[in-house]
Amino acid sequence: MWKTVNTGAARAEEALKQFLPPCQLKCPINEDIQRTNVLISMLPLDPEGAREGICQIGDYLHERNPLFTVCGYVCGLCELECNYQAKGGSIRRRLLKRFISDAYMDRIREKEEINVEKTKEDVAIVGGGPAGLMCAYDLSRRGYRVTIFETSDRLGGALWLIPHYRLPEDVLTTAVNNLVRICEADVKYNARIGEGKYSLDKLRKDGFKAVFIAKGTPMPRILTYGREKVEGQELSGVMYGQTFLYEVSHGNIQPNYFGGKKIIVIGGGNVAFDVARTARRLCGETTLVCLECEDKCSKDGIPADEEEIKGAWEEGVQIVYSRGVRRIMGKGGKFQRIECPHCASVFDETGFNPVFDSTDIVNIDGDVLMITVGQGPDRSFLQKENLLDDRGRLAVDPLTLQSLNKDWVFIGGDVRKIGFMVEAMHEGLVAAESIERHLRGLDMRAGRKREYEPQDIPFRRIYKHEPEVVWIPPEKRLHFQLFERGFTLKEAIEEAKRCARCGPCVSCKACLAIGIQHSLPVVEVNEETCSGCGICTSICYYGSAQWRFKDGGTVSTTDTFRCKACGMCVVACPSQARRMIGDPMDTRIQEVFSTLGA
Amino acid sequence: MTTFEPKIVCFSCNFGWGYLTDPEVREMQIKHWIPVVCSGKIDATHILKAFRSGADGVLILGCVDGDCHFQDGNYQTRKKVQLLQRVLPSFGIDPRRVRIELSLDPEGNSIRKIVEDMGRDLRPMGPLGMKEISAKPVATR
Amino acid sequence: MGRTITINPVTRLEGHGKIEIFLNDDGKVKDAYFQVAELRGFEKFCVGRPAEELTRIMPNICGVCPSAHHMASVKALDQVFGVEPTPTAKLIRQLEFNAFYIEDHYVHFFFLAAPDFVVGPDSDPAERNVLGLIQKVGKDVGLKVIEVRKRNRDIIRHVFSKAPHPEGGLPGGVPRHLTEDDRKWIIETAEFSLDFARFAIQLFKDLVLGEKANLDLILNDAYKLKTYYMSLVDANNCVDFYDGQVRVVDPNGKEFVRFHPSDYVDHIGEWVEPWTFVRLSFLKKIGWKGLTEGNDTSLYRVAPLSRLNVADRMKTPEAQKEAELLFETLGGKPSHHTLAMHWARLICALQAAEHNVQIAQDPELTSRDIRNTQYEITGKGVGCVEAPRGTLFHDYETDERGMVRKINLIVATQNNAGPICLSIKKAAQEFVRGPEVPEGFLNRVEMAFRAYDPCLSCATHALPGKMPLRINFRGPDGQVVRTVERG
Amino acid sequence: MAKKRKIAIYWLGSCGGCDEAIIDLNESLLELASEVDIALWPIAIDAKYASIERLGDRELALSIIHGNVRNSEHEEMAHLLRRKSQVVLAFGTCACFGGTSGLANFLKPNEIQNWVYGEAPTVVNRAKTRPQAETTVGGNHLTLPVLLDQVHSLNQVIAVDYYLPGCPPPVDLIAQAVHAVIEGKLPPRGSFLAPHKALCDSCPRNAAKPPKIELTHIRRIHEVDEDSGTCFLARGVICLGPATRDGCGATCLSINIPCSGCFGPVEGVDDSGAKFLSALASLIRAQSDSEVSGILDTIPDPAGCFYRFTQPSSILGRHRK
Repeated sequence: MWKTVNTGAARAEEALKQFLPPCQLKCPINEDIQRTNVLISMLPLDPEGAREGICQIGDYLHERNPLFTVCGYVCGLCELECNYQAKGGSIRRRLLKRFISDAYMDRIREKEEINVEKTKEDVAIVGGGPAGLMCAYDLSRRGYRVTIFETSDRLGGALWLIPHYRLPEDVLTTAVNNLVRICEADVKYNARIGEGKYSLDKLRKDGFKAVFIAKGTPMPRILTYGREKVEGQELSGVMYGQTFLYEVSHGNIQPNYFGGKKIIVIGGGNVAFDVARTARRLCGETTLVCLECEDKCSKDGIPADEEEIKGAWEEGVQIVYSRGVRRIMGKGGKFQRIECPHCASVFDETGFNPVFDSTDIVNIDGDVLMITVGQGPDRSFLQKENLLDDRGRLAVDPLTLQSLNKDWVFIGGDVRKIGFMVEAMHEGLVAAESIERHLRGLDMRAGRKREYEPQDIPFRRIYKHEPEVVWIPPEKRLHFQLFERGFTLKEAIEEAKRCARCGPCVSCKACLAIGIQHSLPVVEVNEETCSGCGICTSICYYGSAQWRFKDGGTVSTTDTFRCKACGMCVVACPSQARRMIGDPMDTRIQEVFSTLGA
Repeated sequence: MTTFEPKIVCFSCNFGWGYLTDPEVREMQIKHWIPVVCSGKIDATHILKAFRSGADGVLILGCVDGDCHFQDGNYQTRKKVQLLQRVLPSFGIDPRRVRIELSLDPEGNSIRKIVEDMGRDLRPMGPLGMKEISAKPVATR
Repeated sequence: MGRTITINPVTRLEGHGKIEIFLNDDGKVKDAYFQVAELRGFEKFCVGRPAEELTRIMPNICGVCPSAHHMASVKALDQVFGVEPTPTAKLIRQLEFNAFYIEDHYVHFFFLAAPDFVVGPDSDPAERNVLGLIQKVGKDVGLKVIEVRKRNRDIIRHVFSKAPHPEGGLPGGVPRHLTEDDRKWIIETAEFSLDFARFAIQLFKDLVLGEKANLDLILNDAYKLKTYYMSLVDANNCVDFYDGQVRVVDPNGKEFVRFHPSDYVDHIGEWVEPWTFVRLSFLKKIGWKGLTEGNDTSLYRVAPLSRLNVADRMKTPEAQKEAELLFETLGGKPSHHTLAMHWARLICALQAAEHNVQIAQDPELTSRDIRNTQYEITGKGVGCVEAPRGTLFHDYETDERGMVRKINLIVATQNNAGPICLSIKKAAQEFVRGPEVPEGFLNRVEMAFRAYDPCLSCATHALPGKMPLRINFRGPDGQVVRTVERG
Repeated sequence: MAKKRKIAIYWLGSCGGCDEAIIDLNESLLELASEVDIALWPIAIDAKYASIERLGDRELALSIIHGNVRNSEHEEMAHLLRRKSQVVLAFGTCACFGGTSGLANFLKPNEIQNWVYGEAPTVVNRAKTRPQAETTVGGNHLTLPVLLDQVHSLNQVIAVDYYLPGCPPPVDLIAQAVHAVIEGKLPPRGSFLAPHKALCDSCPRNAAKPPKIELTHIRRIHEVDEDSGTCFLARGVICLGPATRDGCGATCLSINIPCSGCFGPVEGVDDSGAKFLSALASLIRAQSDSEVSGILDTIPDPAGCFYRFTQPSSILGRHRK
């Protein structure tokens, strides 16, 4: 029977010089990637027997990341740093997580509320996106009474802009709704903080001792040419991508809505591609126009992910590179065409500063124009609440997220710095920690910066190639169902086995969780007998066995932070100068041999 | 008359064999069973001492090649065994008395059978008969 | 009803040996046996090993003359691997081999033989040893012996790593080249050794030949044995230690046969007796005639005197002069006087010393061209050298990878095993007269085999460790009736 | 003046090289002779009973015993000396581990005699005669010692107090050991009177080692050229240095010959052959099983190489017939 003990041991002790696997370092919330990979690799081979194990793994993930089911669909940040990348392709961690989350959905629904006495202060959280939710979750666990003020009628914030063909609606809703259920946070919907009665000071008066503002970036950026706003953005048929995606995800737009229509999408980012691909799925004949060039490697390369571009292209989105928009023209107040000069360069030393060639211009006709060139925060609100400095920038301490103007206000998430979902979640956790310190009168900064070093990939004989990710063929793909196939149990186990387990044992301890070992042995070198012959350094996969000069000669040492106590060096040492402390094997061998009767 | 039953010491890698079953249960099923965290931890000395202690055979169960939790421990041991098998005949020991198998069995139900199979192969060879060979040092006073 | 005298130990070649002397009822010597009491079986347990290792294993046959086995072995390997050593390699090998000859022969003479003559065969055993010798001739002589031994063993160490058990043999050459700095001290050692060699000869003339009693002892029929003689000689029939052809002369000094070492099987046979572990060598062409002497024996002898008897002349001038003097003094060539082996031994050491002075000056000695490595495994090789104690054969057969298939060894003392029995018997018959045994007679019997220097570790007599000896007089029931003991 | 202490030096199954090594003490040997009374060196197999049995038990301050135990005489003698000595020093590799002639343990019984007295090309022995423990020729009764069924290291026959390995032991260690005994400045019983570490510790070539040794093929000594600098193992030549006790002075390496292990296991290791096997195997770098065995094929005679000097004291012991 697959059973593990939650030793809660995965977190690396503070005391250590922190080696971590690079994936775990890259993950803003330091998910226990290696540990859970190992556990997945040891699941039973039959789905029935595996279910319980999968749920236990899910519990480990959920404990640290209540939104991991969503991450499993949309976040592959860790894969960017995976040591395996150069050795045959990153471990498909996102798909592994998605594999867990698929089986975990029911479990989330049944999951018990965290029964923590809410004895601490009231805290208000403005914005129900990833940042706000994580903050709420963490504070609740710490015993605070949390109220989330959400502008719209549902939680999730920017996650709702992700089309359902990438993130199924029920995955999102299940995750966010159960999050607040489990942590027993109070949610106020359609609560537009900053408008009318809902000012921050009002919240203060209502007894909220601290506020976390994570309102995100609701404001689409308007299209500009040179320094000037491009005329015609008010024409009918012209809309902003974010608004469009929002409406689609809320089901306000009928299928086939764009049937027989020409759709033009402006922008080269992932969101622009979401817009384009969504428009295709609504049967629009779609063209995407972007300033950047096709070559991702050049300084002016298109920012969207390779996979997005590939997907869009497969689905028949026409992509026009290196073109800006000088004019939006219409007839009778209705959008007709755009005028697109060639864009010679996008960035220079000063940053974003496109240079156009007005001698090379094409016109593109269309029925609908969707502008997706970015979004920004609700500055007027920040202005009104006096959260900006005299130069109009957000006045906030980047380490603590504490407002420099109001010490009881904390600001994080996209509103502060636009980024990935997990980055926002991370800020939610940072804010929670800060709020606790603020309300408990503790030092706001002490011990919050920690030095980590990424662990190199171990030396090994065989590196396996990454598995193919299977997409539904384009012609069958133009709907809002998932187009990417997830792992089967077998595939998941195989892929998890591929993980090289770069990280040190102290940051993993999966073997303890599953009861293969009961403590982590330590390798000790006896310098009385070590001759420094270097055989251990030759065999060590982790660069842990090293040479050291000692009074004239050399002796070997063990870097305990790198050492996995695999025992190869102990076996290889011809002088028996290495031994493992806390290893039950030898005792066991003694016992067994004594029963052989010779 | 009684038939000779070879004593087989079985080392098995925890990451590949029987980690889904309680050790206590295994222990009852398999005589002379030594679970190890990695087959790579098995030293030639361990194998020889098993023989010296009265084993008629030594069986090593490692995980599938390329799947070692510690990178290449199973492969390390296989090299060791291969080399040892070239040494044993000089001592008059049939190299088949050491066997290594790299495979995967989370439940570990097959272990018992593998041990029995090896026992069947060893039976014709008869006991190793270490007893009559004196190699023990006389203790220093 | 017979009685037995046991002299034990007398010698070690592959370990221990003993002498049994059987008396008639009237106390006359009936029979004498030289028994080798050990067998180690290098010939067998080296099978299956890589041939190139044999030069490192074979020296372990004997810690007294390891260099001889080492050299025979490496020469066999040259043939097995089908490669000729470079001229420089050959020089270095000979340098080492001569150095070995020098230290070996002198230790034997001064530590074992000389006390009998200089201190006197009948003197108190407690003084009949190197210390007694030193008292008689002065401490500096003793120190000189130690010095010459040390210096020559340093050459062995420098070239082949260890004096007992050299390790350096490689087919086609030597493992290490010599520098001009090395040459400096090697020349010094060679010249020092030559001076000492001259001094030793002089000492022998003064102290041994000078005493009439000693000369009589040497010429005494008890120590005379008529056999064939075998030795290695070069193309000009000169004594050669390192290389050449095997020559055998009959008891009258006429050439009986001259053959290439690789044909040794056609000429040498070995007889097995139930009372000794050693095989008794004889001349195959004649056939086993038992332990007999005279013109129709099939026994032959090796070692220093044999070399002189077999060769037409010595390789070096001074040695040749001395050899002529020897035969002159002992009444012609060949000489059958066993005790003259000591004299012959000093002459051979002289040749070795002279030769090393030549080698030390040879410009080729320090060339870097020390190995030929164009191997072409032939799978067969017979390495033959003239070891200090006589002709030594190492016969190897390997497979195409150079792994050993068969080994046959004929060790110097093996050749002499039969004759030693006879020498002892004759000496015993001369000196044992009834159960009442005068002190010192045992030593005279001992002298008979000591002359052969049957690879008896010099250690035996190096220090005031007496040569313990016991005679058991056994009654018909085999019970000991009386014991005479020395030591 | 105080009575000089008696010591004995005796050989069992030995080549005499150990005696030579003691003589190599040269001048200091003469000093030693004046400090102690060398009661026996060597003694007679028969005479021993008289001259040693006459001694009281433990009357010998020290017995230096070299050579292994392979026949009945050695065995008896070892026991007698043990009885008469306060301290027994196993001197040299044969006494400590069995030594070179211990390779005979890899053979089946009679293999040696069948060759030496039968199959060998020079032997003429139609009668198939074999040496006998007891024979009578012409009414003369002759005896020979009985060969044991295996070669033993000394400590397999009697209790040994101290060990001094080496083939032969180097002069400096001999001098140290003897004086330690004379001055009674001895380490705990059972100790080796030699360094604890492996040869690599003092090997001048160790510095030249690459960070990772990876062997893709094994080369034999005669296949490599003269090179006084680099580590043999790194060049793929089997060198037992890493598994062999230091103390010999790396003399073989000084003449470009790798270590063959005469000093035996390092402190705390009981079977250096097995340990070296594990070490060597782990250095072999290959992708597939067949590649591995291809490389292993290039190791000539692994057993003989790993147990060149230590067969009798190996975990497995002699050949199993």
